[in-house]
Amino acid sequence: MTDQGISSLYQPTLAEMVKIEQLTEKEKLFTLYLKDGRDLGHRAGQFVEVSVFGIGEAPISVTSSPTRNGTFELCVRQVGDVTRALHRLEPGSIVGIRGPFGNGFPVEKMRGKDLLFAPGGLGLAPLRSLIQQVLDERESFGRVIILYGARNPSELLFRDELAHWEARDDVELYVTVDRGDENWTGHVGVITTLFPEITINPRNTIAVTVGPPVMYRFVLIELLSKGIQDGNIFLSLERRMKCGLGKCGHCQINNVYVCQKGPVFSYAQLKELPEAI
Amino acid sequence: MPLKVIDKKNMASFVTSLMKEREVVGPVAKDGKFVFSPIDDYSQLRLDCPITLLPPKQFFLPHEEPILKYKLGEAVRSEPVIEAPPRAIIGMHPCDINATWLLDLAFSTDNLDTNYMEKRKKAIIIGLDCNQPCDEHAFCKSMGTLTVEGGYDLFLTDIGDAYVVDYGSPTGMELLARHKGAREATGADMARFRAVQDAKWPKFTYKLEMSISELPNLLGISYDSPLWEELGKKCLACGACTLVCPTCYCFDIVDRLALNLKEGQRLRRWDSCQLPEFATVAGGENFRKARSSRQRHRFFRKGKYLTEMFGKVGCVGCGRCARSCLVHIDPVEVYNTLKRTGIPGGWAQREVAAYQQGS
Amino acid sequence: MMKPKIAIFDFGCCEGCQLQIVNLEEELLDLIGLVDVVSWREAMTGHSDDYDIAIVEGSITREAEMERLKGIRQKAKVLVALGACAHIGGINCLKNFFDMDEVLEYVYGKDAGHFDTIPARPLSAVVPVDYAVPGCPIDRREFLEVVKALLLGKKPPIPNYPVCVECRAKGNVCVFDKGMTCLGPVTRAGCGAICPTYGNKCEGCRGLVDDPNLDSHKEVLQEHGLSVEQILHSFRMFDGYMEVAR
Amino acid sequence: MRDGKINVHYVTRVEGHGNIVVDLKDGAVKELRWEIPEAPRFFEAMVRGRSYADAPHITSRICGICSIGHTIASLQGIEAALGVQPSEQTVLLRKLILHAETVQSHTLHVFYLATPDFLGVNSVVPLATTHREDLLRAIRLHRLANEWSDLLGGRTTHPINLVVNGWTRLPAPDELRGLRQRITEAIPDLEAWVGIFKTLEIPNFQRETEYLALQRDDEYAFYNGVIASTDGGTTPVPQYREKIHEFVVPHSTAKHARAARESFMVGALARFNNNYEKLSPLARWAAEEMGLKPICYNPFMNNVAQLVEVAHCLEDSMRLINELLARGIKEEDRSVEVRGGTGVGATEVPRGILIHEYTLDDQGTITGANLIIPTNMNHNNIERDLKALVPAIVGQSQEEITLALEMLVRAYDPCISCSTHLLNVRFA
Ligand SMILES: Cc1cc2nc3c(=O)[nH]c(=O)nc-3n(C[C@H](O)[C@H](O)[C@H](O)COP(=O)(O)OP(=O)(O)OC[C@H]3O[C@@H](n4cnc5c(N)ncnc54)[C@H](O)[C@@H]3O)c2cc1C
Ligand code: SF4
Ligand code: SF4
Ligand code: SF4
Repeated sequence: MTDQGISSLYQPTLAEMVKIEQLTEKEKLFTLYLKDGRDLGHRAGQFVEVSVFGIGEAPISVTSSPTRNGTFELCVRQVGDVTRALHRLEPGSIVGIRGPFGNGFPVEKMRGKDLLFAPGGLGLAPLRSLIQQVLDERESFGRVIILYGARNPSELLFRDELAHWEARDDVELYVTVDRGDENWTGHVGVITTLFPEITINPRNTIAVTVGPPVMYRFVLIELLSKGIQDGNIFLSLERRMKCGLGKCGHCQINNVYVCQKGPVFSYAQLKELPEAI
Repeated sequence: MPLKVIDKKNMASFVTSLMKEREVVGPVAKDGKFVFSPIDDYSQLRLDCPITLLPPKQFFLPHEEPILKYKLGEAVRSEPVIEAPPRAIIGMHPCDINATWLLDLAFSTDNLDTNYMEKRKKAIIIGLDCNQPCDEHAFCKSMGTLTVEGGYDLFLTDIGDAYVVDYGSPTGMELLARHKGAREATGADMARFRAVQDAKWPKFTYKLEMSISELPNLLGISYDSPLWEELGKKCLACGACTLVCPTCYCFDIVDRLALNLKEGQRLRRWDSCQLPEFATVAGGENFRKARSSRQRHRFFRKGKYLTEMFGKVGCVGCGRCARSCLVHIDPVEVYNTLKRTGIPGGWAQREVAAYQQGS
Repeated sequence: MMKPKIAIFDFGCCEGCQLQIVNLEEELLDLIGLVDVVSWREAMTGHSDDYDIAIVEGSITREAEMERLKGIRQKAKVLVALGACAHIGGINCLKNFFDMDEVLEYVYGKDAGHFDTIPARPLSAVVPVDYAVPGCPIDRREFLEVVKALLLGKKPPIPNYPVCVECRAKGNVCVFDKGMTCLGPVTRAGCGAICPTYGNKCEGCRGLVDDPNLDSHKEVLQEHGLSVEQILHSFRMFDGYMEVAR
Repeated sequence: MRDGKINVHYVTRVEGHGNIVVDLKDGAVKELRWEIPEAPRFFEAMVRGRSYADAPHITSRICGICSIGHTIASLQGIEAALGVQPSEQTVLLRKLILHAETVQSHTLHVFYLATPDFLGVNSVVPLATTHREDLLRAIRLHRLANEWSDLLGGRTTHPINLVVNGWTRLPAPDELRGLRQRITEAIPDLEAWVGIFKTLEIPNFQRETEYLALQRDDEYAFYNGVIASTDGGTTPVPQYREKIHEFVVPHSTAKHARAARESFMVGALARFNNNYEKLSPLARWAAEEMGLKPICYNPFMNNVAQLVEVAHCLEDSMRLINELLARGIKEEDRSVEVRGGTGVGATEVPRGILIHEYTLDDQGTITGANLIIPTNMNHNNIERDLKALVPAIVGQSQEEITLALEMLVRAYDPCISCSTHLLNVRFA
């Protein structure tokens, strides 16, 4: 609120870092809570605008499940000003949070269906919120297949959780790396090389893939060739974003503001948006 | 309430009385051209101005404005900044009034942007009709923006030695009622008013070779037109077209710390989809790297996207972009070229033709 | 926060950019509270070789200067080029279009033998440069923003769009409309389009943007009456070290 | 210290690089050199082939401190070559911005670079704690001068809008009125510093020499005039070669000069000695307060003369502004008819007479240039002053001697960057 009592959409809520965990060389996992005592109240696949005051704001997906309240988690790769500044913070630091923004994954549509998740690299961060929710409400979904690809073993995120999923017999987890190292005994190859290993029922499967733009082109081909319908394939898109409110124009793809109508889109929608991928 | 009239000799007192209660902004001369600027004396006001270099959007969406201030340290504090002084903007032409209307929609639909809306709410808009085209670049008549249906508080028409004044809001009505210099229009005034209006319309020409309702579809089928490549070759990516555009409102947000590194501001400032890094994300991926794709985006926004979002045309035909483009990219020419080189009749008729051929 | 140690050096130049730092007045005092200036010949006596950030003004115009610059580079963690001379070679490169011996003789006559000179070049032609504060002279505000960014671990906010952006946003009358020609459409912004704002053309002192549309700009210049020769001369004023001026 | 070498490698707190080399033997000076190793930049050679219109903007880059002076001398030289008479308004405004530079440069030098010597510290920074109020007054004056040139020329250094035969942007009357107001408010700051200088101990060292400065009948000459000498006689600017002779010395990339005697001095003290009568009342008051009287042969008093000139410039600027406002500011035609020819311009910049000479061909392309920079004219005098000073202080410690020599050099306020852009003797 300003002195005149006018509220502003650009005013962040303060949040405190309670835990910071180094996941890989470039990624850290931050656990936060809102200082005003509210729950973030997000849906899986939504994002927040995180402020490091004095440096700037960046859109970051909430990586924790909506089903787990109190705190929330952000997994951040250090690439530029804001993300580097986040990496310099210590527990107890204060940041600003606006949001949650965006549509999130269509969880209701997924209930009762087999799910095929194909995250690449940092794409696991947004998908993890959905995977956690699905596992927390395991009984209302069919098969859960996860195909996860990273560039090399040291870039694999959430290793403990991967091990946990691996151990569950109601999750089919396949992990691959583009290039292995001396200790790596698992699958080697880009993520698309995992697809021949699985068979699915295309009529009853919803697929979600999140990763860098180059990956989408190839993963889509695999998903389509498995017979999954355009409307049942979902992607989460990254764009430059400043406001998160559908105003600043940066995230626009053709006539769609990603922060409003996205970041999650079905492939059927994207076919109408030639600028998308 | 019948139309009122303010004689030109009474305009000074009208404007001066407005200046007592609020900042008054209007066209003033600059280097042989005109700009909207706050005035401190009626004599600076140039209501005879054909068109200003920049549109009046800067008074609602300033080139750079603080939106947040904060203090760092033990107890981080931040609070929004909204600067909205009471203002009157006088001398806005129909194109700019229509454009402002579109901006109002953009900043109030879905998420209400109080930084814009507060400034807008505290502004009185006094429009002024164009009795002839400002210059050869104007194509407002084609865009349907030579007339206004609303979006103003008062609207003036120059009938020689007086202005006929229409009101478009209770604020305007009240303002008019308060001003002693405003008198009832006489029969003679009304006759002149009608004569001015009758004479005006033919002085403007239709420049688009299509109706504007056709524009979104024309663009829809022109996504892959070779024209975009041509524009990309010429375009300097200097952003002039979007900066001077009354309906462009994209912005950037940056933080600026004071030199003590303890307190700072978050600012928003104009940005432009024509600049190379507008759509660049971390990792270096640029979703609109080619100048051609940026030019296309601009014309799609003006001619299609904004219309689809807000139901109002995104280009008001003021011609500012064409006037300021050093390589002569002109929307009239762009749309007409698409029309001429595209499939005759546009999308719908192509469908019909295809159907008739039985394919 | 540890105060970073800053050293300021100069090579062949007019020292106008250092002067802009002095011209920060009160803000210079604030700045000195945030950093530790350990060497600055123009403003203080005393010198130390222990510094984190070297701010270097001027272009390299003599053999011996290359070694001196390499020494600075070795000691500094961050090297900032200050001003057009250091950043792009600047005005000094005008002499590169003459024969060096001839230039020496023209200026020193029969005594030319006492002196040496090589074609002028920016720092980056000799050592890696981390950041540049462009301009002839630099803009004081921008200099402060760059220093703040370095203190905060941010990328210094030097724009990568042309001067026209700032010029149009200011509501200036374009100097092309006044019968002049301008390098604004291809020159890096950040100066606030100060030259057109003061009624003159942009002379390109801040160097080119990353991806200038030079072909199209040249057509514009020609359309406004410049010959190919005159176009070259326009770019040589400050951008003489670059491809575009040759 | 009666034997040994002193080698000041880079005198600090001056503009540009200069070294002092002294070799003492039995208390006598065996060798003394004032060396200029600064990289030469060859402006005279560089302007050849460029359009006449480019000269002011190129030569402005000779020196960051007196860029306005270079611009003006260059404009005068070009205008003389083209046979153009700039309007009265143009000249009044040029005089006004030249005053801004004089105040800018003198305050910078007196307050930031020289005062630390008199107060026994190594830079202006410690004064922020010990003499905060005085320093803030100094900063206010310096900032006024900067904002004054910002207002008129677009920025403090390398002015933008001064062009041949006019200005590309004129100040608005309101801006001029605001400036006048600020100048009025600055006078107490100047008076306070006159009070401070009154109490400082300025070394008493005298060496008789010749002083050259521009002179006019109607005002204390800055913008233009004839070359006057304290030894008597005047020389019209175009005949400057008859008065000023330059020569190369091996230890310096800057040239040396002499006139009638073996060396001469230009700058604030030279102007003061030649033109005392024309100073404004405030300036005369300041001179009297600080005990400066013509003809003064003590080079250390150059700092005091600079402060006197600051007073003059402030007061004279109010006169200029009043005149400009009374005439009204008008847009004027700047067009010129291009023709070939040679022209000389001379103006008083903070450090003395600055001369720009150009030859143009019929298309207005520069074919030759000759620039004579005031610090060059002083180098010879500096070296001779140093030689004269050493025997008087030879009984002191090496540090004390070094400091005294450095202070002497700094008193001249040498602008070494400027002076390494030499003339060509063989004028094309
Ligand atoms: C919906 C959404 C969700 C996201 N979720 C996550 C997430 O969960 N985790 C995560 O780590 N990231 C996520 N991102 C990406 C994240 O927002 C960016 O990495 C972040 O904004 C970078 O900000 P920064 O200030 O650190 O980098 P910046 O300093 O803005 O830039 C970083 C790098 O990007 C490039 N770059 C940026 N701006 C420019 C420019 N103007 N010109 C050229 N290059 C430029 C440069 O290479 C630069 O080094 C998400 C993005 C979106 C849109
Ligand atoms: S860039 Fe210009 S102002 Fe800076 S030092 Fe070089 S010549 Fe002087
Ligand atoms: S004056 Fe120069 S910088 Fe300004 S808009 Fe015109 S071309 Fe661009
Ligand atoms: S407008 Fe051009 S020449 Fe002037 S300061 Fe800016 S970049 Fe330099």
